[in-house]
Amino acid sequence: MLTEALVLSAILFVIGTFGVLVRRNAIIVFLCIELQVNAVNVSFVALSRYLGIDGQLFVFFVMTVAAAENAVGLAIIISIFRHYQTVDVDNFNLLKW
Amino acid sequence: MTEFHPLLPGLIPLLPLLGFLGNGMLALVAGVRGAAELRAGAGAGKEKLGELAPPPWMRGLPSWIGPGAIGAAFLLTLMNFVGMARSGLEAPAIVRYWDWISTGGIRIEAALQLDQLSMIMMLVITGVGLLIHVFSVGYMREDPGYARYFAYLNLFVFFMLVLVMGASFPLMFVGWEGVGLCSYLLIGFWFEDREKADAGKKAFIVNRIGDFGFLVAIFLLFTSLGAVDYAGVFGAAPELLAYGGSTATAITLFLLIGAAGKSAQIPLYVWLPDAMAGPTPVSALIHAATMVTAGVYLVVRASVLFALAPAGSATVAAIGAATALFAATIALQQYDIKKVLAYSTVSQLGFMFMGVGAGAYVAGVFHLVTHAFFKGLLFLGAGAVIHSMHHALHATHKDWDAQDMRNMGGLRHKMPVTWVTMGIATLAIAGIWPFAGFFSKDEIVWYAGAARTGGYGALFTALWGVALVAAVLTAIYMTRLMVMTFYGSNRTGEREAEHLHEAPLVMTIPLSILAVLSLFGGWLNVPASLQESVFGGFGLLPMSDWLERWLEPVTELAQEIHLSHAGGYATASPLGGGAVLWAGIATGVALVTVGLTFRSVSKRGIRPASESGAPVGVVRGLLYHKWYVDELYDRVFVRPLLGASRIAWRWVDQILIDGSVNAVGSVFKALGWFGSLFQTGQVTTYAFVLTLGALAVLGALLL
Amino acid sequence: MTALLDAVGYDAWALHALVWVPVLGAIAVVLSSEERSKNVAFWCSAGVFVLSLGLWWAFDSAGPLFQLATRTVWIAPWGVSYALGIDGISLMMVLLTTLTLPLAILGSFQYIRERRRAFYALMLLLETAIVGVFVAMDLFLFYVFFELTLIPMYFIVGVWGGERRIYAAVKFFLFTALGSLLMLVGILYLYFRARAGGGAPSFYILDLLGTPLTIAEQLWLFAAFALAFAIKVPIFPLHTWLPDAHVEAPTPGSVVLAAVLLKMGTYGFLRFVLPFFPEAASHPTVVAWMLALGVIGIVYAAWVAAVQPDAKKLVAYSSVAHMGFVVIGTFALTVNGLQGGLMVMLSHGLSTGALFLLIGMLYERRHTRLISDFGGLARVAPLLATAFVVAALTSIGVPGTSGFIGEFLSILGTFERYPVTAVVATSGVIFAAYYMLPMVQRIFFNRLDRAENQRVNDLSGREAVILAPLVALMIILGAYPTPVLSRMEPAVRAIVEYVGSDGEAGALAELARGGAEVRAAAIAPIARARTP
Amino acid sequence: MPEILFYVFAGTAVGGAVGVVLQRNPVGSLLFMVGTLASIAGIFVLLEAQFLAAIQLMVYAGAIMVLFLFVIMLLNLGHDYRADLKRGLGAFLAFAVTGALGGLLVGQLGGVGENPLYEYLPGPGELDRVFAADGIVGAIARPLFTDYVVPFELVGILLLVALIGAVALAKKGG
Amino acid sequence: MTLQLASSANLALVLLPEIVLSVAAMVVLLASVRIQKAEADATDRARSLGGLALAGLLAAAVANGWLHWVSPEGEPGMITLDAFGLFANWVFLLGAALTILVSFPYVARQGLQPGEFYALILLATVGMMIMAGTTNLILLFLALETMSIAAYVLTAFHRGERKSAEAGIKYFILGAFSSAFLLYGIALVWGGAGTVDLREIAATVEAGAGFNGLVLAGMGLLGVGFAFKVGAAPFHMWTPDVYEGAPSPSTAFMAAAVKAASFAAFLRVFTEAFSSLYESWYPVVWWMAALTMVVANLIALTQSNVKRMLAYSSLAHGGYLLVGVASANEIATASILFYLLVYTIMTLGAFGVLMIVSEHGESRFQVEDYAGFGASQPLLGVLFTIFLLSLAGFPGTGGFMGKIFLLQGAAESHLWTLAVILALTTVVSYYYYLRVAWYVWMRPAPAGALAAWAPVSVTAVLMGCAGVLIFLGIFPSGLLNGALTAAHGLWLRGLDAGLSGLVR
Repeated sequence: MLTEALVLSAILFVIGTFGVLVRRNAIIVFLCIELQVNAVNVSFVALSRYLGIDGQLFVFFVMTVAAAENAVGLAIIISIFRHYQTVDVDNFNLLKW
Repeated sequence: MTEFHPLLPGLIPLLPLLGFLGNGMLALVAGVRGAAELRAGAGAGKEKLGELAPPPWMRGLPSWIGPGAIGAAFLLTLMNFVGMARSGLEAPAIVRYWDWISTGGIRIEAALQLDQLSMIMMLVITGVGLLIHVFSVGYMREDPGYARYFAYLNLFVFFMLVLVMGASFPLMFVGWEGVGLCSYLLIGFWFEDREKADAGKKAFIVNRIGDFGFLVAIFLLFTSLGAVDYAGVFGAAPELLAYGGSTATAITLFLLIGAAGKSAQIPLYVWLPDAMAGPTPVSALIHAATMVTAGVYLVVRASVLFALAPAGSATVAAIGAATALFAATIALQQYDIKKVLAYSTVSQLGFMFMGVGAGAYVAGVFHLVTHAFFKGLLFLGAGAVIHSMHHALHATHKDWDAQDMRNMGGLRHKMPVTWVTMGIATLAIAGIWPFAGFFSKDEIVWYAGAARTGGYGALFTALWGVALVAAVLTAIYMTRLMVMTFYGSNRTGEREAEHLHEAPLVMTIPLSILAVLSLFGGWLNVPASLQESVFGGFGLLPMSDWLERWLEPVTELAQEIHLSHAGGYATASPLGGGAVLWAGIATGVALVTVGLTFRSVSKRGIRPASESGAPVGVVRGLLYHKWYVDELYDRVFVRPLLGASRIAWRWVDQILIDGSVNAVGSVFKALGWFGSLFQTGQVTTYAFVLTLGALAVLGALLL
Repeated sequence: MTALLDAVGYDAWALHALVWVPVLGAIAVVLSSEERSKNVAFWCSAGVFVLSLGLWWAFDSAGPLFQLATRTVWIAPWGVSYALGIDGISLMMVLLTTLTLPLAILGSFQYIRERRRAFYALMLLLETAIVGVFVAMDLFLFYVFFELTLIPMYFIVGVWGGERRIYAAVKFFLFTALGSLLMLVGILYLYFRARAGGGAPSFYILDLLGTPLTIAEQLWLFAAFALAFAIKVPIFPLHTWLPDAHVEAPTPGSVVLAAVLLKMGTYGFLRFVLPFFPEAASHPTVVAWMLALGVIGIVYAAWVAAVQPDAKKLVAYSSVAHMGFVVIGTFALTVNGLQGGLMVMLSHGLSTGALFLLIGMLYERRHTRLISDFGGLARVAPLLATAFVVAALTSIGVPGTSGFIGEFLSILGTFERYPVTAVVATSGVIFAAYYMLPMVQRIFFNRLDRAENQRVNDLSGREAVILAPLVALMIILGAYPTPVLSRMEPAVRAIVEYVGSDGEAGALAELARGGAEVRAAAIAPIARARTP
Repeated sequence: MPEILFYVFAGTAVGGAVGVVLQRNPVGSLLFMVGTLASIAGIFVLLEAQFLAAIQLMVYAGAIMVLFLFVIMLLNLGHDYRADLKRGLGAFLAFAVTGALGGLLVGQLGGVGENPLYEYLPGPGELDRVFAADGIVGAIARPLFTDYVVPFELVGILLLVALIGAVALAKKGG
Repeated sequence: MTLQLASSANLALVLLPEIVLSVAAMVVLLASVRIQKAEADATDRARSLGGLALAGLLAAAVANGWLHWVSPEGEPGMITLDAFGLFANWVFLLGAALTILVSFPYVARQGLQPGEFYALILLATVGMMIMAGTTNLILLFLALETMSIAAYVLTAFHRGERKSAEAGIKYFILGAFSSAFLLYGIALVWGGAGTVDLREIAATVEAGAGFNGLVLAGMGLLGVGFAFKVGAAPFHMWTPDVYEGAPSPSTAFMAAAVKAASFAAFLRVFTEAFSSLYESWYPVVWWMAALTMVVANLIALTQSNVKRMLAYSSLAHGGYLLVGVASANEIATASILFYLLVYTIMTLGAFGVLMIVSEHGESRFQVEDYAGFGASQPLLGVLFTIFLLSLAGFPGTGGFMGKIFLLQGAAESHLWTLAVILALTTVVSYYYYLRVAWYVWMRPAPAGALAAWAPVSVTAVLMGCAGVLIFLGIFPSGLLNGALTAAHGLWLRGLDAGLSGLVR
C-alpha cells in the first residue's frame, strides 16, 4: 500500500498546488495549501509504517504548525479584508514591478 | 698647422639664448604693463586695441641686448673661424656637454660639432643675423612688441645655431623644430591679424610634415646603423649601407621630406609665401637667409648618405628643379613685393637642391651663402620700401596695401640707397657677372648638366634645361620687381609721396654691407677655369675654389663614394661646350633678359592696385593665383582631414562609441524594465513561477 | 643629502608616510574650518611633496630593483600583505603624484567655493589612494588602492563638476569599475594558480611572478588585466568616459585625472601585465592589437580633438593621443620604447596638468570654455598666454621640452621592432600641431574683439606659483632627462629582459632580486597564520 | 479488504480535493475539504495511524475547518464568486505545470516498492511491535517527550508566536 | 568546559541562548501589558520595551559567547553545538539587535504595538538560532516555521497600512505554499533515506543505501523551499513586494536576519546531508545563482523607490551568497558566514538611514526624496554612503572583503563563469547604489523639503555600523579566521561522515 499511498499523496499535493494557482479567494488558496500539507501527511504516515513511528510524530508536529499557520493566516486575511473589503488575491496589487 | 681648439663654442648658441631670456623678460614686463593699461582702458569704456607704447628704457635695452648677443656670437664665431682656418682641421671638433637622452637603448649627447660646414653656416647665421638684427632696430622701432620681437629673433638664432652646430641628428632636430617654432612665432608676430596668425600656424604644421620625415629618417638611421650622431653615422654608413640600397634610399627620401618641409620645396613649399606675413626682417633672416636653407644644410651634412643613395639624390635634384621652375613662374605674376621675393626664395632654394642633388654639395652651400647675402639684402630693401610706404600711407590714413608694387613706382628718387643696393642684389640674383649670384648659380647649373649620377644622366640633362629656363625667369621677375618699385612715376598718391623717405642709417648700413657682400660674395668660390678665363676679370678674382677646398673635409667622403660608383662629372654640357662658354652664355642671356624685361615692363601702364583688376588671360590668371595650389591642397588635404575629423567625432566617437556605451546602459535598463514586468504584483503569478521553478529543479534533478 | 636621509632613517618610514600622511591631512581638513581647510590641505600635500623628494636621493639606481621595501602581514588568512616598495618607475610616478596634488589643490582655491572641507578631504584621500597604487607591492593592496581612487574622483566630479557632472561621474565610475572587477577575477585566478603550484597563499607580486600558466591562461588573464588598465589609460575605443569626465570635472579634478590617474593604467601594464603574462604580452596577435589600438588612438584622438569646440574637451582628447604613445612604446617591448612611454607619462602629467589648470583659470575668468568665446587674450594676459604656449608646445612634443623626449623615445623604441607602426605613430606629431595650434591661436591670438575678454586678468601670484614648477620641469626634463631616465632604467631593463625571455627563470631572478630578503623575512608569519 | 477501502478513501480524498479546487462557493470548497480530510483520516487508520486519524478528524476537519468557516462567515464571503476560479491560458498553464510536476513525482514514487531500502527495514510489523509495547498513544507520546523534546518545546514557541501574531493582527483598532 | 550532550540538563545548556531569548520575549510581552497600563508616552514605551529586548539579546549573546568555550562530547541529538551554528547565531543576534536599535522612532511614530513587535523579533530569532543549530530536518522545519510565522506577522504588523497588509498576505500565501514544498521535500528525503538526521542522511546516501530517486526529489523540493526563503530566482518574486510593503524595521529584519538564517540552514542541509550529491545539485544552484544575480541587479536598475531597490539589492546579495552555496567548499562556507555578518550590518545600516529619510514612516521612499540629504545631514550622508559602498562591495568596506571571500570560494571550486557573472553584475549594481549616492550628494534639495529627524541613538548605532564596516574593510583577519573556523567545524563533520573525497 506504500506506493499507492505515496502516489495518492503526490496527486493530492498536485491538486492542492493547482488550486493555489487557479483560485482567487485567499481563503480557498489557503485551503489548498492545507490540502498540500495534508498530502504530505499522507506520505509521512505511509512511510512511517516502514520507517518507524517518527513519521507519525512528524505529522503531529505538522498539524500543529498547520494550526499555527491557520491562526496567523486567517488573522492576516481578516486584516487585509479590512483594507480592501475583498479577499480576492488578484486585487492585492498595490505592490508590484 | 696647429691643432684646432674650439674657443668657447658653447657660448655661441648660449649668447643668443641669454639674449632671448633677457628680452623675453622685458617682453613679459612690457606685455603685463600693456595688459594692465588695456584693462584699465576697457573699464573706462575706451575700446582701444593694441599694445601701448612702452617706456624708452624698454626700447633701449632690447636694442642692445638683441643685436649685442648676436654680435658677440658673431665675434666668437669669427675667432673660431680664424682658429679653424689656421689649423687645417681634418676631423670635426666635437665638444661634449652632457648626456642628453641616455637610456639603455640609445645615448645621445648634448654635443656641438665644429667643422668647416657648420662654421660656414655659423658665419652666415651670426653675420647676416647680426645685420638683420641691426636693421630691425630701425624697422621695428615703433612696434609695441619690440622686446618680444627681439626675444623671438634671438631665440631663433639660438635654435639655428643648435641646428648647425649639433653633433647628432637628434640635436639637429632640436634646432630644426626650434627654428620652426620661432618661425611660427615670428610669422604670427602680429597675431591680432587673423591671417598672420593663420600663416604662422600653416608654417608650423607644414614644417611638421617635414619633421615627420626627418624623425623617421632618424629612426631608420638608428635601427640600421645603431648611431644617430654624425661621427657614428658617417663612420658606419659606407660599410653598413649598400650603395643604392633600399635602406639608404629610404633614409635619404625621408630626410628629403624633412628638407623639403623646411626649405619649402614641392610639395611642401606652400607655407613660405604665406610666411611673408611676418615682419620683413624676419623674412630676410628666416625665410631667406638661414632657416629655409636648413634643408640644403641637411643634405650636405648627410652627403655621405645621399652619395650612397643615387635615387635619393636624383629625387632631391628633380624636386629642386621642379620647385625652381614652378616658383619662378608664380613669381612672374605677383604684385606683392614680398610675395615675389618669397617665390624667388623658393625658386632659389630649388636651385640649391638641384645642386646638392647633383652631388655638387659645395655649389649648393655656395649658393646658400650668396643667396643669404643678396636675398637678405632684397628682403631688407623691400623692408625699407615697405617701411617708407607704410609711413606714407599711415601719414594720410590711406588704406592702400603698402606692399603692393602697383602702388609704388618711382621710388628711386625717394630712396636712392635702397634703390642702389637692391639693384646690386637684383643683378646678383639674375646671375650677372661679376655679382655673387653669377658664380654660385652658374656652378649649380653646370653641375646639374654635368651630373650622371647612378644612371640618371638623362634626368639631369632635363634638369639642366629646367634650370636654364628658371634662371631666365629669375631675371625676368626680378627686373619686373625693380621696375615696378623704383622706376616710372610714383603711383602712391601725391600727398603720400611727400612722406616717402629714405630709411634711417641703422637700416641703410646693413643694406650697404649686404650689397658689398652681394657684389663680392662670389669670390668665395671662383672656379679655377673661370678665374683663368675672361670672366676672371683677367685674373682679378681671388680665392680660386676656396670654398671647395674649405669644405673638402666634409664632402670628401661623399665625393669619393660618388666618384667610385658613378664616375666623374661630364666635362661638357649636354649641348656641348665647356663651363666657361656656358658661363658666358648664361650671363649674356641674363643681361639680355634683364634688358628686355626692363623695357617691356617700363612701357606697360601700371595702375595702382585699387584701379586694376585681376590679371586677364588663362596663363596670367593661373600664375597670379599661384597655380591654385593652395586651393588644391585645401580641397585635397585640409577639407578632407577636417571632414574626417568631424566624422570621427560626430559619428565614430559620439554615435558609434559613445552611443554604444550608452546603448549598453539603456539595454540593461530595458532588460531590467522587461524583467520587472513579470513582477506583476499578482500572488498567483508568483506562485505559478514558483511552481514552474520547482518543476525545473525537479526536472533537472530527476531527468 | 643621502647622509641627511640616513640620519632620519628615511628609508624605513618614507613610503608609509607618503601613503598615510594625506589621510591624516584629510582628517585635519575635516576638523578645520571651512575657510581654512584649503590651506590645511595645501600645506599637507606640499609637506607630502617635500617628503617625497627624499625618494629621489634615497633611491639608488645601482641598487636592487625594488627599494625601501617593507612587508607586513595584513590579512593573514588570505596571505595578503601590506607590502610597499618602489622601483624607478614607481619613484617617478610617486613624485609626479605628490607634485601634482599640491598644485591641483592650489589651483582650486578660486574654483571650489562650496563644501570645501569635503572637497579637500577627498583630494587628500585621493592622494593616498594614488600613491598607494604606485607603491603597493602586493596585488591585493594594489587593487584596493586602485579601486579606492574611484570614490574620491566620483564625488569630485559629481559634486563639484559642471552641468553634466553626474552623467560624467557615473560613466567614469562604471566604466573603470567594469574593467577592474574583471581584473579582480583575474587576480584571484592568478592567486589560485600560484597557490596550486604549491607554496603559501600570497598576493605578493614577487611571489606571483613566474607562476606557471599555460598560454591560454595567460591570454585570458592578460585580457582581464589589460581591459582594466586599458580602460584606465584609456586605449581606443575604451576612451569615451574620459572626455566627459575631464570636461565635467572641476579643474583640480581634471588635473589629477589627467596628470596622475591615467598613469595608473599604463603603470599597471608595466608593473603587472607584462611581468605576469610575458608570453601573452609578447604574443604576436596581442602585440599587433595593442599596437594597432595605440596608433589608432594617436591619430584618431588627434583628429577628434581638432574639431572640439570646448578647449577642455580638446585637451582631454589629446590625452588619449598621448597615451597612445605610451601604449605603443610599452608593447614594442624595447628599452627605448618603455622609457619613452614613461617619459610620455611624466611629460603628459606636466603638460596636460598645466593645460587643465590654465583652462580652469580661463574658465574662472570668463565662465566659458568654448574656444570661440575667446580671442586675443595674449594681449591682456601675456603671462598666462606664455605658460599656455609652453604647455601646448610640450604637449605637441617640441624638442627642448619633455614631451619630445617621450615621444621620440617611444616611437624610436617602437621603430626598432615595428617600423610601419612607428611611422604611422610619427604622423601624430603632425596631428598634434593640427589640433593644438588652432586652439592656441583662437584663444590667445586673433583680435581681442570682445569687451569681456578685454577685462580678463593675467595670472595672479598664486597662479604663477602653480604654473612655474610645471613649466620649469617641462623645460628641464626636455633638456636634461637623463637623471630620470637613468633611475627608471634598471626597472625597464628588467621588464624588457624578463618579458623578452618569455619569463625565463634567470631574468626572473634579476627581477626579484630586490624582494628576496623582504620576502624571506615576511613569509614566516604568514605561513604561521595560515596553518591553524 | 484494506486495499479496497484504501482505494475508496483515496477516491473520495481525490474527489474532495478536486472539489475544493473547482467549487466556486467558498463554503462548498470548505465542505469538500472536510470530506477530503475525513478520507485522509480513513487512510491514516488503514496505515496504522489511528491516533493521528482521530486528531485529524477532531482538530483538522473539526476545529480548523470551523475556524475557516468562521472567517468566511465573518467576512461574509459565503456566496458564489463566479470569477474566483481562473480560466483561460493561466489556468491551462497552471494545469500543464502542475500536471508535469505530478507526473514527475508520481513517476518517482511509483518505483518505491522495488526499493531495497524497504526490504531490510522492519516494515509494518515494526509499528505493531511499538504499539504493543506502548499503546497507540504512548507510542507517539513517549518519543515526543524524550527524543523529540526540543521540537516539542519549539512547537510551544511556535504556537506562542502564532498567538501573539494572530492577536496583534486581528484585534480591532490600533 | 565539557558538555555531555546525552544529558538532557546539558541540552538545556546547549540551548541556553534560545532559552534566554524565549524568556526575554515573554518578559517583554508581560512588561508591555504593565507599561500599557501605565500609559506611558509611545516613544518611552518603545524605548523601554526595546531596551528589555536588547537586554535579552545581550544575555543571549553572553550565553552564545559562553558556548564558544564549551566543547561538546558524545553523540549530539537534534541540536548540535558547532562553530558554524554559533557564528550564525552572532549574525542573528546582531541582526535582531540592530533592528531593534534602529526601530524605536519608527515603532513609536507609527503606533505599532512595541511589546508584540519586539517579542516577535526575539522569538523569530529563537527560530533562526535553532535553524542554524539543528541537524534534524523536522526540527529545522519547525524552527523555520517559527521564524516564518513571526516574519509574516511582522510584515503585516502595520495595521494602518494597506501595503503592509498586502505584503503580509502575499508573504503568507507564498510562504506557506513554499513551506508545503519544503515539507514535502522532508517527507521524500525521509522516505528515501529513512532518517531526518543530516549526518545519517549523508551516510545513507554515501553508502548508496537509500532510495536515490526519493532523496533527489526530496532534495529538489527542499531546495525549492530554501530557495524561496533565501529569495533565489525564480523563487524570489515575493521579495520585492513584501520588502516594500512591510514596515521598514521588519523589512530590515527580514532582509538581514531572516535571509541569513535561511542561508545558514540551506548551507547546513546541503553541505552536511547532500555533499555526496553535489554533482546533482550544484548545476541547479549554479543557475539559481546566475539567474538571481542577473535578474535582481537588472530589475534593481529600474527602481526609483529606494526601499524596493534595497529589496532587489538584497536579492542580488542572495545571488552572490548562492555562488558560495554552489561552490560548496570550506572557503565558500566561511565566506558565506562572513558575508552574512557584513551584509546584516550594512543592510541594517542602509535601512536605518532609509527610515530616517522616510521620517520613520512609510513615505518618502522615492530616490528624489534623497536629493540634498547630504547637505542637510552630512554625517548621515557619509554613513549612508559608506553603507551603499559596502553594499556595492567597494574596497575599504567589509562588503568588499566579503565579496572577495565569496569569489575565493568560487575560485576554489573553479566556478569561474559564476565569478565573472558576479563581477559583471556587481558593476551593474554600482549604478543603482551610486544613483542614490548622487541624489544624496549631487542634487540640491527641493524647496520646502523637510529636515529629516535622526535621533541621536540611531545615529550612534549607524556610526557604529559604519565603523565596523570600515574596520572589517581594513582589518578583516579576525572575523575571517572566525568564519574559517566556523566553516571548518561544519566541514569537519562532513569529513567525519566519510565525505572527505568530496571536499574539493
